[in-house]
Amino acid sequence: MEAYRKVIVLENTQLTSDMYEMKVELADLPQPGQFYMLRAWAGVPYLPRPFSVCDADGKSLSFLYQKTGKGTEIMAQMRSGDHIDILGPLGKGYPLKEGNVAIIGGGVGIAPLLYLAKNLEGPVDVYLGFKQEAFFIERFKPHVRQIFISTENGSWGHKGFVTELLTDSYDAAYACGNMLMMKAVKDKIDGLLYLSLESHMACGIGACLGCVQKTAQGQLCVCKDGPVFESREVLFDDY
Amino acid sequence: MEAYRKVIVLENTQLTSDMYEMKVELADLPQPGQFYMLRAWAGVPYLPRPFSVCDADGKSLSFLYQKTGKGTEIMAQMRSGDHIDILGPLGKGYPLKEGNVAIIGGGVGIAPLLYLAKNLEGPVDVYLGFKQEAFFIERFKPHVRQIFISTENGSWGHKGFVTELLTDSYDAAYACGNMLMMKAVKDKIDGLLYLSLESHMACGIGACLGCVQKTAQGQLCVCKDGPVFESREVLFDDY
Amino acid sequence: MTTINLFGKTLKNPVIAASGTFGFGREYQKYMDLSALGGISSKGLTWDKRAGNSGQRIFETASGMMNSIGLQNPSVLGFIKEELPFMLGLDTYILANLGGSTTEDYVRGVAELDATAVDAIELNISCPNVKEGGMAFGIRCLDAKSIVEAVRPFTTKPLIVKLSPNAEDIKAMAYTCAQAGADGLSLVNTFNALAIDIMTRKPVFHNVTAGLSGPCIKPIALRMVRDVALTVDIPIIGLGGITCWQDVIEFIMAGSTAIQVGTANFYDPVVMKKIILGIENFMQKEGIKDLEEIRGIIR
Amino acid sequence: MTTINLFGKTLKNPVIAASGTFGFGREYQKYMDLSALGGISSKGLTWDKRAGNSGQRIFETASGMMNSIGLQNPSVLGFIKEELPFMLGLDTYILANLGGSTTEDYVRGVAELDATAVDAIELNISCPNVKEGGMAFGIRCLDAKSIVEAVRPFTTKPLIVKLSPNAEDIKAMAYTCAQAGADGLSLVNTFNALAIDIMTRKPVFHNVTAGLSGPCIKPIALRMVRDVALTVDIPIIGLGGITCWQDVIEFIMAGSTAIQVGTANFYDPVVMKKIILGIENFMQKEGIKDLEEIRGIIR
Ligand SMILES: Cc1cc2nc3c(=O)[nH]c(=O)nc-3n(C[C@H](O)[C@H](O)[C@H](O)COP(=O)(O)OP(=O)(O)OC[C@H]3O[C@@H](n4cnc5c(N)ncnc54)[C@H](O)[C@@H]3O)c2cc1C
Ligand SMILES: Cc1cc2nc3c(=O)[nH]c(=O)nc-3n(C[C@H](O)[C@H](O)[C@H](O)COP(=O)(O)OP(=O)(O)OC[C@H]3O[C@@H](n4cnc5c(N)ncnc54)[C@H](O)[C@@H]3O)c2cc1C
Ligand SMILES: Cc1cc2nc3c(=O)[nH]c(=O)nc-3n(C[C@H](O)[C@H](O)[C@H](O)COP(=O)(O)O)c2cc1C
Ligand SMILES: Cc1cc2nc3c(=O)[nH]c(=O)nc-3n(C[C@H](O)[C@H](O)[C@H](O)COP(=O)(O)O)c2cc1C
Ligand code: FES
Ligand code: FES
Repeated sequence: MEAYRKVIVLENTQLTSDMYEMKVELADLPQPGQFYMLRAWAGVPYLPRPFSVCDADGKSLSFLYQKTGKGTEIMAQMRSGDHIDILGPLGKGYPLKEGNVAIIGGGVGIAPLLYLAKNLEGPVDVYLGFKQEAFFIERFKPHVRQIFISTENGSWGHKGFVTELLTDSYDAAYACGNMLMMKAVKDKIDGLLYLSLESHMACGIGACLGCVQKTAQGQLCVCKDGPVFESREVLFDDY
Repeated sequence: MEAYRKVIVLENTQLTSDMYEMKVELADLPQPGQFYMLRAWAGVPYLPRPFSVCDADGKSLSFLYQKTGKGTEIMAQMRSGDHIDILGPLGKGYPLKEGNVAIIGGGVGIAPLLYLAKNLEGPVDVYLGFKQEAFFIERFKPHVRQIFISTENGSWGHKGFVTELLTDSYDAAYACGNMLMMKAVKDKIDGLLYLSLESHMACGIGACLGCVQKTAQGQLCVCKDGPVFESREVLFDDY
Repeated sequence: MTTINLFGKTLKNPVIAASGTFGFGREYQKYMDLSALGGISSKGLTWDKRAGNSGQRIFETASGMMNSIGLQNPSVLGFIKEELPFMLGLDTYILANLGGSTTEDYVRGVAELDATAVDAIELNISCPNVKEGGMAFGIRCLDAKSIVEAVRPFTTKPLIVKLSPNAEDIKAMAYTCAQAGADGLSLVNTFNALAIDIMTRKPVFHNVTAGLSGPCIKPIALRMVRDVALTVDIPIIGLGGITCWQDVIEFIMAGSTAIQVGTANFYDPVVMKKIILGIENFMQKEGIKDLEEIRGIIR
Repeated sequence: MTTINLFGKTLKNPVIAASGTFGFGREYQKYMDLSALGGISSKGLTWDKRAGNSGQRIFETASGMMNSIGLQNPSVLGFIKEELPFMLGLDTYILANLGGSTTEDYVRGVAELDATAVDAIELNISCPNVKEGGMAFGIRCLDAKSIVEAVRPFTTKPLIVKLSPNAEDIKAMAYTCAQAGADGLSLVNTFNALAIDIMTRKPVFHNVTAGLSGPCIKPIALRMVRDVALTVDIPIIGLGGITCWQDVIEFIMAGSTAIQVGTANFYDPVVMKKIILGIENFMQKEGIKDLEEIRGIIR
């Protein structure tokens, strides 16, 4: 029977003004794109929070996270040796395709993409878009053919959105970021494209129906039926 | 203007199965018997918790505490380098009397008594009553004439209550413990006796009227008018 | 012995999964032996299949959460066909939770469910009454009375009415429902609440208000359970913010025969397993042979 | 400019200390400049001096607390003699919070307070009506109406009625009080709640139930403030679980002219100072010149 597991924090490193990477001791080898529910509290916040697998090596698991609210603030204060409760791996990850592949990530949306890049066979091009501070670029280098970077303020790479650099010349593409960016990617890529969606979650396991996404097949749970969906399935009418 | 101060935990040591001592960096020199409101949380628990000054040396302050509920459980998990919010010193401490003095403490009620013993001039006899596990005895030795110990199970010292060892032969006496023990002390000591009372507190500063104690002078706030009261003032009718 | 008697049936323990927080049980199979539960209340059903509400559906508050799921469900008939067989395969007490916006829908739903093997029907009267301007059936006694009286002839199964804490007078509401033919009452449903996104200057939820649940509501829910227990003689299923066995004992002492666990399942999918164990240990330590010994001892 | 206009007077900001959580201000002098506050509502006063309730008075809950202080206070006349001079020495808006168990006590209290320099009278109608079997005046509209109409002739000062969230129908209650002559409404008071000590098998409080306050109630309080703001045209002072400036903005967007901070003062005695600063910053960043621009924008 599965349950929340108490794991030890090995490292918790600040990468930029608000981005952190937390490494925990855990021997799982999840699929790229899957996520875990994390909980380092028992009151305020109350509910666990979903985080994508950013890296895994069979001994430890990494999460890349942005400090945006109460939960991630508590996480940012954790030190090695602290404990955190974790449920997963959850959801359906990215199907691994062969051939020329593009990976497109925006801001914290790059979280699941490093582990994806590591697991893909074919030549991988990575498109990373940031607001101001770029990060994690060195980590991608060993696993990819080319890296395209943009920042909104032009401090690194192309000034503007990373989708402006993207070409529709791949056998498959994978994206993760906010809904507006995903929509822009979808508009550019006609072929096979997988999107990792976000939603406000309570349970993470398909029980609360809080995280539903309108799709061609009706309302699906981002947590159980996703978070990865084929782009043609996703209806963007709320955006 | 006063306010909660964020202080660093220097040490947090487990003394028995449920007793801990936390040392924080703080240059205060409070009166013996005064207390602080402590807070290492912001949701559940919500309210701060009162703890007596157990020791102070002008550079650091110690609290002796028993793990009994949610707040003290969180405190017990803290490590050196962590931060805790602290308000105080609060309340009125023990008046320091000269001459032969007795100090009587029960269980965690010995918390304010070490710092009191250190600050008293005259020969001090200490009476410490425990349930099963005795603790802190070595810490008293340098500062007192004699130590009387009892445990309810007889594992150390007299088997029974420490009040059974107490004689009414002192110029002044000081007690801290649960209400039943304080009542027993009061029944034994006819002379000058100071009791440190407990009560459920919300504010710690005299605003909520949650901590009142019936006294000869009417309802007084344990936090503002106490926690130390002359035994003749205290009306024990709720017990 | 944690067993309890509910409407003549024996439940292994008083712990029932609350409607809408446990789906139809399937999702929790990985996390616990569902047959160890006292019972399961199904996701709220309506006569017609519903897609639920648009926009954000979940929002967290201090020690609680707000939800605006909007009764997304496969319809009564869809439930009977797709979900009920699985639930009936479990060795636990099954409640079918039924909502509706018109009297006709409630009546049709009850009639269909009566023909199934569910153990009891839990009538959720917190749904807006579309014919009467959208105020929920569970606010005013007369509205609740009309629904309970309307459905009562259509089932011989235990009929549990799930009360809303937004009722004008929870005692009068309980009394009215009992008089109108309810065999039992469950309370509380979620509290009507509001959250505002100050940056967009809009309510967080498309529907403006949403339902508050979780530990934050427990002290109020517990008070209401006692109020109701002192008012009616039929069995009460207490709920609202239960997260641990201590909470369960409080609800039983306040007068509940059984209890339900809702939001806490999201915090920890195995929380009910832990709660059941905790109740067992408590009973042993306190020498309680039957929970009836402590039920309602807070007068 | 955080200033607001309340009944024709200018308050420095909308932040008022809630009754019963701030004494008569004295205790907080050490922690902040009291004149920086928008206002202070006095500890609840009654005609006769009261010793308050016996037994435990404070109990903590998930993100909240229950209290059973029982209106311990020095009486209206004691207040006027011993406490009011200090409060009037502050440069802030002073509300005298008045409770009572009989109509006569309310009338006498209002008449005495009218003769003082307090800025407004805040009528606490959550007290039990001893003549009518102990149900609080604030539950049913007719009871509230009778009190408000009875006291109205005895003062020309702004009369604020403080509503109980336990009211049967908060909108009807607000409407009734406005019709009966209230110049403003404050809401909410504490929620009636229960806590049980499972080891002693007794309620935690001698009075069995007690009042719940703190962050846990905020989503419900906020919903009620909007409900009331959409019902009446008189100024509303919103409160219930406010702990930070974001909460204040929510309450203003829901329709409050001013707000009160209660339980949060116990968490942090300087919380209102921080809140005022936060409001200032928010207004600057968002280019808000007057809080009226955002008041009640959540319809
Ligand atoms: C499948 C999935 C995978 C995710 N992976 C990552 C990841 O790898 N790294 C990362 O930094 N974040 C990830 N997120 C988002 C992350 O869950 C939220 O940032 C986090 O819950 C915020 O918690 P908080 O308590 O700090 O913020 P809160 O105080 O709860 O809210 C702060 C802000 O975050 C938003 N938010 C809250 N919860 C969610 C949520 N579940 N989804 C989206 N937005 C939310 C709120 O609307 C608000 O704007 C993922 C979300 C999902 C659904
Ligand atoms: C002036 C004063 C000085 C104190 N000094 C010390 C000290 O030096 N060391 C120490 O260990 N404890 C001390 N206490 C008691 C301490 O405040 C409580 O043990 C603590 O608040 C429990 O918090 P909790 O969250 O762990 O427990 P909770 O979960 O809040 O409750 C656990 C148990 O503690 C009891 N309790 C809770 N709050 C109080 C309170 N304010 N007073 C008494 N009992 C309470 C509850 O009734 C319950 O039985 C003092 C109390 C006062 C009033
Ligand atoms: C996400 C969610 C969905 C819910 N759906 C239903 C429902 O369909 N029918 C119903 O009667 N109650 C529903 N409820 C209410 C719960 O069954 C329960 O009454 C309420 O949440 C209070 O209990 P709790 O605090 O333990 O969660 C729902 C609650 C939540 C949180
Ligand atoms: C300890 C305490 C004492 C209170 N005393 C009074 C009172 O005398 N009169 C009154 O109208 N409200 C009283 N209240 C209610 C508060 O003024 C306020 O309405 C309520 O606590 C909700 O706000 P909060 O969540 O910010 O505390 C009291 C609240 C507390 C916690
Ligand atoms: S988060 Fe509960 S169904 Fe997806
Ligand atoms: S704790 Fe608030 S008055 Fe003493």
